[in-house]
Amino acid sequence: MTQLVYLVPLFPLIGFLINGIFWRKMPKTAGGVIGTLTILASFIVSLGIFFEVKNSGTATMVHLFDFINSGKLSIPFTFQVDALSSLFLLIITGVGFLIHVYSTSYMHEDEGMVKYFAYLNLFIFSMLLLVLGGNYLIMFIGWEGVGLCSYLLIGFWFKNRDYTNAAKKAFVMNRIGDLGFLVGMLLILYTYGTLSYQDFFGQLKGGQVIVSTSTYNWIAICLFIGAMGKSAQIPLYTWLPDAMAGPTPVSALIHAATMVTAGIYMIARSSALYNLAPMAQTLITWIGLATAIVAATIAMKQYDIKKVLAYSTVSQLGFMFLALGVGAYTTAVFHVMTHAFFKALLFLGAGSVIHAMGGEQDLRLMGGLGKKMRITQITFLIGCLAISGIPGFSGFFSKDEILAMAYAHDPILYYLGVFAAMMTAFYMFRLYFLAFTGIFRGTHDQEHHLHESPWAITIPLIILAILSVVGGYVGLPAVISEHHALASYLAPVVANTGEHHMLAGTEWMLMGISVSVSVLMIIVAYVRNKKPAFAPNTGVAKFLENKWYVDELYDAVIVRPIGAISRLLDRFAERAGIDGIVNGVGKLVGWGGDRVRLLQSGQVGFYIFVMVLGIIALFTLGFFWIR
Amino acid sequence: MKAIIAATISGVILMFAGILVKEKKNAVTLAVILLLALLGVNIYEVVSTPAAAPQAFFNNMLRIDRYAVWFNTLLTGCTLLYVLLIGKEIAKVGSHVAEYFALICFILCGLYILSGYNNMLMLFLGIEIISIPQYILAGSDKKNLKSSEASLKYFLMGAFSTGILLMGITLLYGATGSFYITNFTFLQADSLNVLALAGIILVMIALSFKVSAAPFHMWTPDVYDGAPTAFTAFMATVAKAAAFIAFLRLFQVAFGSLSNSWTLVLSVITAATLFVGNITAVFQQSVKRMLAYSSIAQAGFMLFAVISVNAIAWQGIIIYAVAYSVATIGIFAVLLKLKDYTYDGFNGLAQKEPTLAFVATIFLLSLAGIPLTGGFMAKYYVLSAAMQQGHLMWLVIFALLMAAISVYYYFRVIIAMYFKPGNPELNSPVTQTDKFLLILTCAIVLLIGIFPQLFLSV
Amino acid sequence: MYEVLFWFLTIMAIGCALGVILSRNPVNSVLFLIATFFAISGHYLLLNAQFLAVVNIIVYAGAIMVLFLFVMMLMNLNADVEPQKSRLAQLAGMIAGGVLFLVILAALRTASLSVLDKQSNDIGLIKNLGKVLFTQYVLPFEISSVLFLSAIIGAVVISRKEEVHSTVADGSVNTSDIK
Amino acid sequence: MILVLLITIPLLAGILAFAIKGEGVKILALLSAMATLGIAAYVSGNNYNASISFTAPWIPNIGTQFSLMADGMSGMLCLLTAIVLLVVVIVSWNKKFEKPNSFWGFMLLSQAGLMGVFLAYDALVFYVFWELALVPVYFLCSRWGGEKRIPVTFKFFVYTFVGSLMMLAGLIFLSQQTPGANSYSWINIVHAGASLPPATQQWLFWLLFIAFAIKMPVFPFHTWQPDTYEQSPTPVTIILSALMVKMGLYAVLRWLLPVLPSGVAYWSDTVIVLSVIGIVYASLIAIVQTDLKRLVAYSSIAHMGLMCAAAFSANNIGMHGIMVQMFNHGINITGMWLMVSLIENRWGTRDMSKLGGMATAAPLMAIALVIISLANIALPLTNGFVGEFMLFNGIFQGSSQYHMVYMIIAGLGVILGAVYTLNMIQKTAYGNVTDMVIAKDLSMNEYIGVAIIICIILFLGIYPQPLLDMTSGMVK
Amino acid sequence: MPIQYYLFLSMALFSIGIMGTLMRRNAIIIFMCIELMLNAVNLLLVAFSKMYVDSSAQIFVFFIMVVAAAEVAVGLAVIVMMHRKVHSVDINILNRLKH
Repeated sequence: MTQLVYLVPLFPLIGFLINGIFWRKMPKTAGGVIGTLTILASFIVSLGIFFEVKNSGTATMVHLFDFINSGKLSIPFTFQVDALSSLFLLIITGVGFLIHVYSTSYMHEDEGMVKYFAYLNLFIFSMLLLVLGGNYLIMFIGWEGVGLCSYLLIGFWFKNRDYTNAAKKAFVMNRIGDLGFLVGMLLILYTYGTLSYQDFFGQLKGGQVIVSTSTYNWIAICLFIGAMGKSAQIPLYTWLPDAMAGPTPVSALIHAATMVTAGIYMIARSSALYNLAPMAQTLITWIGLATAIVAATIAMKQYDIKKVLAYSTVSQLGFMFLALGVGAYTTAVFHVMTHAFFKALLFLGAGSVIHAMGGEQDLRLMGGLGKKMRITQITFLIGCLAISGIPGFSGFFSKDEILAMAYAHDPILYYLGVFAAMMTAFYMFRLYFLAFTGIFRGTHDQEHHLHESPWAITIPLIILAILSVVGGYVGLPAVISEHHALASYLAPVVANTGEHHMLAGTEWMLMGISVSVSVLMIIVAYVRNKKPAFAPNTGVAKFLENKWYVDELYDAVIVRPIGAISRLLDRFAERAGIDGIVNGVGKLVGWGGDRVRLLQSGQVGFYIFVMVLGIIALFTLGFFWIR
Repeated sequence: MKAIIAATISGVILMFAGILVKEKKNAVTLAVILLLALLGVNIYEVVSTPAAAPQAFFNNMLRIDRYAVWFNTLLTGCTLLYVLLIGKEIAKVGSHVAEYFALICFILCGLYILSGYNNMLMLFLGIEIISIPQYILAGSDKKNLKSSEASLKYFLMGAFSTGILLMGITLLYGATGSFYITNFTFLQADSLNVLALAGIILVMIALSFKVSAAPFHMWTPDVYDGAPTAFTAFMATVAKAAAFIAFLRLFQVAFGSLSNSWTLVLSVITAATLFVGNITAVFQQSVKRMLAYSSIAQAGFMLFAVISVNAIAWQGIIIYAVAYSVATIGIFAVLLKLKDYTYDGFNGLAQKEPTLAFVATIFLLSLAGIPLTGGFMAKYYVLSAAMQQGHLMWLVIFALLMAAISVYYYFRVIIAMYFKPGNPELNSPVTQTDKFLLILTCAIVLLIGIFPQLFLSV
Repeated sequence: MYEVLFWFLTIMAIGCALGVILSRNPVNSVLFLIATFFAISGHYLLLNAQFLAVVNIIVYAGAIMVLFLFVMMLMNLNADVEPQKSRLAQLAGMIAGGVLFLVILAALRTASLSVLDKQSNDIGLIKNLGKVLFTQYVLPFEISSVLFLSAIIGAVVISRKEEVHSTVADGSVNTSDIK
Repeated sequence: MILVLLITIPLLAGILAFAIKGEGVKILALLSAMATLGIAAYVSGNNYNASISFTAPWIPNIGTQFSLMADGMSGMLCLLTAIVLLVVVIVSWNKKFEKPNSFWGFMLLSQAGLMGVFLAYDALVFYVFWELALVPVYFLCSRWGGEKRIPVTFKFFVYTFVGSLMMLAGLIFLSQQTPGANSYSWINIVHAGASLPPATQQWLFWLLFIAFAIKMPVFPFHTWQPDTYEQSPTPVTIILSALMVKMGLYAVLRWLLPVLPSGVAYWSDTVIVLSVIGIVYASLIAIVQTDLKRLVAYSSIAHMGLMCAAAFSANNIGMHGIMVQMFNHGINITGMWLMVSLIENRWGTRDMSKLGGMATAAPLMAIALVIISLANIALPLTNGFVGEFMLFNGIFQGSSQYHMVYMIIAGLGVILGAVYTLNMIQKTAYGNVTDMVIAKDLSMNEYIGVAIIICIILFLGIYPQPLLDMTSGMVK
Repeated sequence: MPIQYYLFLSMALFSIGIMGTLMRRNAIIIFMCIELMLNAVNLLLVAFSKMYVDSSAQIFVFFIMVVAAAEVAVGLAVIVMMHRKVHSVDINILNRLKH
């Protein structure tokens, strides 16, 4: 089965090609069905692979063809199937399939539906390349590929200038990160002469190449810059909230469940490297934590339902990086998985809401939707509980594990993490209460149209809701079960480092603290949003609503100066400067010609005079200069 | 030697024909026939001259080798081409058509002397033989004041330069006691007599005047501009080539071993020539005057052959003289078809007379030195000769920059012809014969550019 | 005697030459030039070039200068005052000529040349010269005929009046508006 | 002999074209282009490990022979030339040029010149073709170009001509250092140049390099380019930017790096710094351009800068990358120009502020534009990526002390490239439809042309190995 | 008598001739000054002839005279032609050809 791994990306590719080539002529439904079925097929294959890997536990290399072969540089197009990639395959195809199903309904009204599915399939294909690649370059291909798809999907409604701006921003920010990734890759190539995971990690472990820690750090940091872009970490996170311009399922798939976790995947994949790079790890830890907190604060004051979720995603990604930073790789992957479930759920739920609201996304104009949309409400609530880390839901297990690992690393991290988690609970439930409870605040027309979404939307919601609950049980905390199913599954590839065996009591206490603050915040959220009043925000709240003014800051510090410099260069350096010099030489020749011409006065006496002067000069030269 | 006699006889025949032949057309025909005969004699000389050593004539007054007769042959060919292309226009200059051709034959005679002289007296006579007819030709359009002015200017300055030349020759004689250039080779480079050095410099200056090198070039634009266009074409080409071969011969054969003492002086002359010629040509409004300046610029390139004392220089001057002459004669032939000699006069020629525009383009490309035209090979040879000297790289680079400037004024004509609208007035209709001859000329230009060795086969 | 003659002739030559260039009247210039030629002929005699001395008188002073004088009279140029160059131009010309003289002098100052012996020889006699001219120099002698032919043609071409009377061609302005 | 055909077919077809009246000349051009492509494909396909050469005597007394050689690099560039010309012919099929016979005649002549440049194995032959490629292009630009064409193309001509002349001086000098001072053969030039003392190589370097730098163009020598591209008719712009700039790079690889090793080593840092500055500089300027042609022109400068930097990094992978990228950039930039010309044709303007809505009005065009643009910014799985990756790798592993810094600054071009390219897509393809002159999607011939480009982009993006194999022999 | 004397005399005459060409406006006088230059040359040649006891220099002088005569013929013809048109032999009016 693992040898058939190429089928996994192949199906979406076929789907993409069919939809992409015939997008103008194909009926919408057919496009949706083809798109969905191909992902289903991939999912089935992925399942097979997953279980085979689970049984064998070994990594398999599937060599497809030579991609780049130049002298010492040999980069084959190879897939590596092991526990990590197979798990991600499952998440991607699984969640992806559900979102495809959801989309068949959600996008049905849109004229570009076939195109949409083509993009979606292409995205799945790229994402699969990313996780399947047997070396960094293949990963990079997928890495940029998902960036492209993200760009295309964010700008899906291309007539809207803001949307296309958002798409552009996403792409460019990703590219900044990609440059870091590229430099990282080149550093690896430079140092080790290979990009293949096996060779690279083998050499890292074997220590054939003696390098200093700073080299490790540099490689790790460069790769991490790539992850910053893709996984929306400070300072490259601002694209993600803007990316909500795309259709909601896209947000669910790309900007919550899969693409943004690519950074986590990559670092988890490179755990062998990061273990050797303490400085990079510290950096990751703090950046992750900062992201988690900053994004959470912003999320608390957003009114756009998708923006809240977007910042929540950023914040959760911050958690994952916190985990990576403290060496808890499997924990991070664990959180990726649970987060994929509940965040997809939340986004799809939000999509359902938006669908019902006729495109309205402002929380201030919602309220009381639960009455009309029971399934959506319940599944959404499950999602909220999961993300808030309420025991029994998947988020609890993964997040708690992160916090525990952080505590083990440094208690400060733990407290700050709990602070972020606390805010998570608050903003999620603020969202929930604002949208689903209370009275409807929208227009009468909208109220009239409120309805539960069709089955194609609700079924994925239900499935994801179930997963959001049970998903956590693959990684029970140590105090409950010694057998961490996920950790043991991933063990051949990646394992947590620095396992500090905590006392059971301590662990219980940590859980207790985090759960209780979350519950407390839910209550606070309920109280504050029971009868919401939307006065304009002031002070800190306004600061938060305006996202710390980071966009404005970037605009002032980076975007505008670059524009200004470009304009200056264009006008002065280019036209007046360099071209001016070139043209000036031409003009000088012309001017000189005009002057020298005047010597030709027409007076033969003057001509003879010049001749005599010439004779004198040449005589002087010939006699007194040479001799 | 036979060529000198033949040229003289041709001249005399034409001179008398001036009295006998009344029809202008017949004079042209006679001139063509005589030039063909002259060409035949030259070719016979090429065949009969042994390749190895030069033949001495009349107590070593002349030493004619295969190279010299080949040079003569090619330039006689150019003259023939010139008469074929421009003969009709020569006939329009004035009433003494046959006499003009006689003068042309005498100039050829001077050329033959200058390519083979071995005595300074012969040099002096040769220079005078090519100069005096030129004074006359320049002033031959008596209806035109400019022509007379050109003639007088040329004459005064020419006579002045003759004085300089003679003083140079005298000083050289004072240093060596001989007029034979082969005897000058006994001059020692390390202990060079000041008289000899002064003589060399003065002769160099006089010859620079004849080849219109700066700062002794100032007659050139005025004379070439003022002279009847039909004769400018000849003066700027074959007559100038004759002065060049004299220059080259003297400085290679006689002073080659002394090159250290005069290279710098000549380099300065060369640089100045290139600079003045090119930069002044840029701002001209009249194509004819531009061509006059361009001939100065081209002379700058030909001086490279004189500076470089090596075998390539000999080849360079031959190829340069021929390529430059053919292209210049061609462009003058086109110019003569037009009423208006300004750049604007060329506007839209490509639409009206595509053949004329096309051949003019090829000629101009050749003058600019674009590959596959003769001009490129010519520049190539002289530059590579100079580079073989080793220490003249700066001059070569300077020359190349100037060559780039030359593109400016040559291409202005092309731009006018092809890219500007207009309806140029023609002097006379372009006949099939004209077209054929022009295309033939064009083919020669390309042939020189592609297979230069055909012109160097001796 | 020789020295006295030499210095006399030298001073005469230079003085008359200066007279040529300094006298205002063109006719005076011609006369000064003829005097210069006589002085030079005198030098020829001192240098045993008897034939040349004679030829110089006949050809130069006799034929050529008479031709000049003739032309000048023809043109009615015997006016006392003819247009002069500006003082500046004259000064510049003077300085340029002077500098040239000094430069050449400085250059040739070190020329190592023998002293002429006063012994007279007969190479300058017409017999010797004739021999050399018609043996060694026969070719130039013949070739110079070409020069004369050219000059003849020149005289014909240039001096003979055109049949068609002067029309304004090539944009040139009519001659009458030139002073 | 087959190499001679590569030159003579377009040459003769070009000359013949002048004699044909009317639009029928396109058929001749098409036939010639196809025939050339066939031969070029055969030559380059044949060249995996061997090279073909042809030698005929030319001018023996100056030591030059009409000597041609096609190894992987030459074959590849000939193939590129043939492909590009074919695409140009196909896409311009319905375009009416004034005096079509001269237009296509000059196009074919320039192709002949380019083929000659890429095949020449003798320095003088190389120089001759170098100029020969230029002259028809000059006529094309000046005759069929935009409003300011005459001064602009004239500047272009003189500018490149100055460089060429410097190169000529350098080549003559080199040939005089060969045994017997009498050979222009590549191998002799290389031996002669490499054995020169370093000091000589150092000044000689500039004589040769300036010509190539102007052609590529490298940073301070580039100002002819945007103007010329802007003013030229698009088929000519394609020839210029897809092929003629490659002449510069090709010349660096063939006639500079092996010839003057010490000179190159001495100046490589300078050149890399210039190139790297050029990348950032051109990219920044591209951001503020509103004219599509100028934008693409600056993007081309940035791309060539990258290749140039890699060329001087003295690294095999980088070299191999250049080979790949020369081809790919040729294809991509052809695609870009095609799109620009199609846009201009449909909207009647190249001003981006007046464009928009292509994705609605002409979706096929929009797709093509997006794909080609993405290839232009080297997205993985398009052909641009492999080359650029190898180039970056080459610069990164370069021999210079600051190799990493160079690479990182050059890498900024990747980001800035994304900015201006996406700007362009946004302004042309997205948004609402603005006034169109002709509201029509791709016509059949345009479709074929664009499809060829896109197929190559994708094929070589996914499977670049054929291209790598073709040129692997070049990397020593 | 040192030959330098003749050299210097000749040079002086030569320079005076040059000065004359520079200082005068009358074409005929300029021409005469050129003749003066030629005579300076002739004088020097004759002096050298004596020094080397070689008659060829004297032959040369002879030829110079011959050529000078021919030149005078042409030159005066040109001047006369000019005079016929502009009624002047002033070289300053020769200025239609310039720049």
